[in-house]
Amino acid sequence: MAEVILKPIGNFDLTVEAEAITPDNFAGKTAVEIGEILIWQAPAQAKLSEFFSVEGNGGSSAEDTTITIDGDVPRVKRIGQEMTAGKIIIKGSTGMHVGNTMAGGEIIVEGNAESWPGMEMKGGLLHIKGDTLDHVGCAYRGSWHGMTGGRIVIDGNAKNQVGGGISGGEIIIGGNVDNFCGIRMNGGLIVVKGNAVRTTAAEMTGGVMVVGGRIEKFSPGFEMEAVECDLKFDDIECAGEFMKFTGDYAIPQKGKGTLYVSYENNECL
Amino acid sequence: MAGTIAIKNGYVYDPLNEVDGEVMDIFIKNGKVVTELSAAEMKDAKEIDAKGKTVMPGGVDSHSHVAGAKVNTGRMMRPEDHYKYYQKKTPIAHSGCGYTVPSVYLGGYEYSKMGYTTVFEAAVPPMEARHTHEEMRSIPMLDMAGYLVLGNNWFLMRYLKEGDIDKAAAYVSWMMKTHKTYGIKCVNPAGVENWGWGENVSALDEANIHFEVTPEDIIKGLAEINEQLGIPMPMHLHANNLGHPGCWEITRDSLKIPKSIKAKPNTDVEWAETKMKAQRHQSVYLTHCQFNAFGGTSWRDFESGVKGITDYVNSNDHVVMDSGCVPFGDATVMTGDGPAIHDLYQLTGNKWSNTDVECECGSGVLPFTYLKSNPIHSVQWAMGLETLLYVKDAWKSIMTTDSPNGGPFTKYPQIIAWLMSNKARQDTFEECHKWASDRSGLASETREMSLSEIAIVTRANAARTTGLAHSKGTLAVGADGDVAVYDIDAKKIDVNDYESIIRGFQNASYTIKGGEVITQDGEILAIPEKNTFYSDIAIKADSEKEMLKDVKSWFKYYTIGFNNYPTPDKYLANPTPIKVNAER
Amino acid sequence: MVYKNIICPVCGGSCDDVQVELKDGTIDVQNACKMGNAKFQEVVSSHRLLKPTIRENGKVKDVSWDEALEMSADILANSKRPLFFLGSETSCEAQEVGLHIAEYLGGVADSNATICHGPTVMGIQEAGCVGSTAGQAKNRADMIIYWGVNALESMPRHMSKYGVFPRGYWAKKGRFDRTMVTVDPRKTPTAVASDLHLQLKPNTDYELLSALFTILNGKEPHPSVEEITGIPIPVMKQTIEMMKESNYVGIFVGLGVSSSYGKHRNIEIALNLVKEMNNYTKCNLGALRGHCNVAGFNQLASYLYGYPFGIDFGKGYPRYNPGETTCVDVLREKDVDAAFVMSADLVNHIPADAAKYLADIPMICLDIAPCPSTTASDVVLPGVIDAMECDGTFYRLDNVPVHFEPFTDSPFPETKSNEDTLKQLFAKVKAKKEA
Amino acid sequence: MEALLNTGSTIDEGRLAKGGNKYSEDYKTECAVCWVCAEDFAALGCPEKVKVTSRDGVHSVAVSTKVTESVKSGHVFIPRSIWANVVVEPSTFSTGSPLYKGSPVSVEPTDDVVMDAEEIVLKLYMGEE
Repeated sequence: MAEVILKPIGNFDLTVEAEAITPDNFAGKTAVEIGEILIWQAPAQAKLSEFFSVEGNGGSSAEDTTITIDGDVPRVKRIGQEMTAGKIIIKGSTGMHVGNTMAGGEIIVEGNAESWPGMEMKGGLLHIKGDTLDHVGCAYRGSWHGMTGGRIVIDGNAKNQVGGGISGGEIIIGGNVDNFCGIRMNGGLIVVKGNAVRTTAAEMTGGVMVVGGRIEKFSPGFEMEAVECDLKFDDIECAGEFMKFTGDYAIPQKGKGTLYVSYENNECL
Repeated sequence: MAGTIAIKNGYVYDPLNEVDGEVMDIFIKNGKVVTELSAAEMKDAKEIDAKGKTVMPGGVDSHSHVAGAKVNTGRMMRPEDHYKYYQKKTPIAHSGCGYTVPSVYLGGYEYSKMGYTTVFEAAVPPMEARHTHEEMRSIPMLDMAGYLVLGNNWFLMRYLKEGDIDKAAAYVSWMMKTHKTYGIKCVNPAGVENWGWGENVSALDEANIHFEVTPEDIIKGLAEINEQLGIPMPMHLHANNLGHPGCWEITRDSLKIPKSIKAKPNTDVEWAETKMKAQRHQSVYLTHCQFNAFGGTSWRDFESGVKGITDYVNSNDHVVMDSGCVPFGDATVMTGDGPAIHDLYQLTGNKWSNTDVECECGSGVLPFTYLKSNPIHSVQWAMGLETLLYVKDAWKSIMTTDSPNGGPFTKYPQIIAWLMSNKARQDTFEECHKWASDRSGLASETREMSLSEIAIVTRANAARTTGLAHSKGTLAVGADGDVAVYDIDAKKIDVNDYESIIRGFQNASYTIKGGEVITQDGEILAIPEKNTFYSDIAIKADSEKEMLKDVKSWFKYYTIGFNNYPTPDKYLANPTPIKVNAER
Repeated sequence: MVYKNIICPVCGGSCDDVQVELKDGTIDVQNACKMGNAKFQEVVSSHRLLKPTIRENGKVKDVSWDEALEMSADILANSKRPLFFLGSETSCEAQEVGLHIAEYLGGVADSNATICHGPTVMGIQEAGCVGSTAGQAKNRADMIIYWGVNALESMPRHMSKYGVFPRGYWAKKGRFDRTMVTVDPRKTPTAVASDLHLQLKPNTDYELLSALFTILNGKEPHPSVEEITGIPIPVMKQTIEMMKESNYVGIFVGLGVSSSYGKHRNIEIALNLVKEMNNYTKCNLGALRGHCNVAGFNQLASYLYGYPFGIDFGKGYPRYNPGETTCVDVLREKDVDAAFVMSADLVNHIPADAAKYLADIPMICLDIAPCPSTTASDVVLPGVIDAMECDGTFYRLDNVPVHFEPFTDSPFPETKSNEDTLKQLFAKVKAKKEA
Repeated sequence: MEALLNTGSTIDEGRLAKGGNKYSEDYKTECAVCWVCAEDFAALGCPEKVKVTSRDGVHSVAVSTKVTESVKSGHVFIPRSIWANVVVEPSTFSTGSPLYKGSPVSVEPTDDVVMDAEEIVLKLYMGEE
């Protein structure tokens, strides 16, 4: 597999939009050709080589191409947007929209990622080892259709609107979430291993959500059905006792979603 | 010389002038069609070689939702409609976005690229007329006008209840001037006022709450007023019960109401030298027939009811209608018929916006996607085409999608292909739900429209119906120099290769406005001046004075003052009054 | 000279019945509220900004209009990514030119909506909005709910002109024909004037609305909602019953809903509840818009470019993503390098981190009176007062546009209006860019 | 004391702001004020002035106190103004709109001077001393 190493060298005083950084785009190109690819900073387009040193050629296809970003790029947005195959490793933190609408392949972010990772993702794996902010795997503004496939794994915490409108695929959050995790969820799976602040699974109409920690303020439109033990969703296991709720009943469509909440951490419910 | 051009050797389709595909040259001088250009003029003129191409008058859309409060509600509430569909700015053109509800600049450009040069905004709520005009002013490339929504107006309902048709007419003439609008739009008469209480009406003889007038009273009253005043176009009717299974019957019965009213357009304009009579003779213009032609009694036995309406249209001459075709895909449903959109909300649970306008009317907006896999939608697709193919005389019909209700106007080329090619229709039957063939008659309809008929339903008849054929929808001498040149070889056309029809109509080789090339092969070359038409109706000063006394005394129910109610000229791009002589 | 039917350029109420009498150096105002009257006094006030100024080496000095416009154009033309904050206290006509400049330069354009009812508009984008023009409630409503809004102090004439007191066609007895409910964590004057005050805990609007919706759907809300919101479930049930039994329910929302924790989702569920309530009775929702033309920017930006605020023209076409393309965020993230602020005291209204960065970068401010934003600016262009000194368009709270006419002229020979000023600025920017 | 800060209009805040009097003493008197309930006021030791600090501890502002029945314990109110906005949470949760309602802050008694609006701009935002 061919590896292209990008090292940030440019001036990132204004954020940069680098949706061109994908294995699909790099495949079949030499290091020099990759350096010629245009990316955006504000209304100006500039060569990738003005922002990154480029080492190594792209592979013969996207599958054969790995891109390593060797450093922190918190002000670079849209890395891996629409990628279909291959691999991107970011050895630091990255900006908004990483893996936006990705359809295949793999992105690993070793640091943190800003908001909108994996927006409307269709397939592949997006793994963020640190924390992220809002709208993980979420639908764009006004749309009720978020992530449809693939998997997003966040080892740290996420903030608001995780998995908004998700209808397929899985989101696994190792840490905590804030507001509206699983808002308008209609399919797929969200597992939060840590705590949630409030409005968990609000407006849910389908799919399954699991909260392993404590929910500070419970969503009012859910009804308890049963208690279940040791949940298993293919390769994802959630050990312990869970209260099974259905809802959300505070939505015109009437909820047919399932919300599992750790019994141990939420006895007051 | 500005606005001077020669379009040579094209196959010309100018139905109002009885030109049917003959190879001709079209000359335009100072923006108007002329018989010829002198040698000296030719030297300065731009010359276009249209050999092997189809030449038509600029397209005229007589019913489209492109400007105003509810269209903008659609834009505002649908970022998901815009983010993937956009256009970048160029040195002369603005940027824009939006697929079913494009922003104003983009909308103008897209119409122009298809060879359209005149568009009517289908619904202007009086109190929101300033807004509608503000948007129309910003829409580039197109001459425009708007229809004033009057079918549930308190003042009118009160006059009609009292039987005072003269005052009602005076009110309409004042309102047209006050809000610089062009024709009368009647939406779900009597029903929208009931929607102010969350109700509707469902029969022509059902009086509404409080005002106690029936749909029949309003349709009859407005049609009479329309002809008493001599408004350029017939009353524009969106019939009751729209979108309900079985509504075709009330639609047909509504069309019967103005049968005895004689069309009397009475405008003071110079007429282009067309061979055909370019004045309308109908007293009612039914809009988006498809949505008003539902058969069956429920969604289970839903079927096309189009034939019931087209049979009536075929045997009567006082009706003209547009189709409201459904080309499948994304749409945004928007109408002045608030309760109809509430019904759609109940069916779909989608996002839904509604704006009731005090003392006047209302509106609703809802995103909608027509799917080939959906049985109802598939029948609606077939019905839209039936409304055009079943009407024997193309001069009784106009092609629309009720944009963006059935789908965006950018789908017109696709609809033209279905009208011209039975193969295109049969191929679509293969892809869509079988209800399309089981519940409509379209599958066995073999008619294929000619280019001349397409020219009638996409420009000539839209212009004639709206009373604008003195200058639009024809290339007769004296007409406006608005021309579309399509890369379609009329003599070699193979309708089975319908993709080439779609391509041909999608991006006109040239769109010419006032004798100036404004788009070429989909690229914007110039932003022309544009006109906004409205009916300037002269009535007796005394009648107006009497009427205004009432209006002022009832104005306390508004939240805007009488003095701040009108739409000033500044909101119009080149305000162009069409003089109407009601007094004569 | 007495002028009637003047439109007030203060809040979104756009009262159009103001009467002014201009005498020598004084102005007498009838029908306006306290805020309106104060603004009309600006025409003759002593603190009015009358000369353009620039800041040079920390010192502020008067300059000619031409110099000020030149320097403004320099700042904008040399900026890689300028922010245009096209404030709501001016006309759509001026805002339109501002949008055109932003598009031309590939900048970011935003307005007060973003820090006001932006989340309301975002809620509409998720749910749609079932509403009406203001007169519907006036003529029909027998139940009025003020949710998260202190109408008496933020839009002082709302209750008397539109909401509660006016005698309507059916609501003939005004206040006596209506039940008034206020939902607010504070016991505001509006709450005090109501028949029922639901004093919920801050940041629990979503939970309360969600519980009301659950009740409307015939289900029992989870009991924890009482502790979360501080409102007993029986009171929630009573509220839903009151709504269902009314003939017409008018709900007015304020920043308490859209600016508390939950933001646009609070509005979304309120709108969802309203939509569903229409299966039982007539129910409409509207926002009380604070600034005179804040609704106008939403309308204008939507029709010109497809999005209601927070538009990024960086890639040559409009893009919109609140949190990324909105004023507070691009300032907090230091993602713009110059700013043009028109008819809005932005420095006053944004959190410290954003205000500090705004004060750091080159900034042009167009305004009528000294304020934190003019203090922090590098160039100050004096503003013309809309609806008093020039004509133009505002959209009032219910998105109905009003055309206003002036009763006096611009005090500046150099400009007729803010629209005029911006057109002059645009010409200079173009000349510099295309040189 | 930890509290949730509500900001919003008051009629006189509106009158003074719309009248272009943001640099007046009246404006400071109206707006540089933290409203607290009697219970919290007592718990704070009945201070004339309090220092309100943002959640992240980075920004703080001194304002006068006012005892009111309109807010409940644990909640404070400052009229919409530059004083309030110094301590309002700047995160917008990806909405563009800061937390003007229900922002977490801490409130403690102080002897710091209450700055006027211009001083805040010059000292806190423009870094002049």
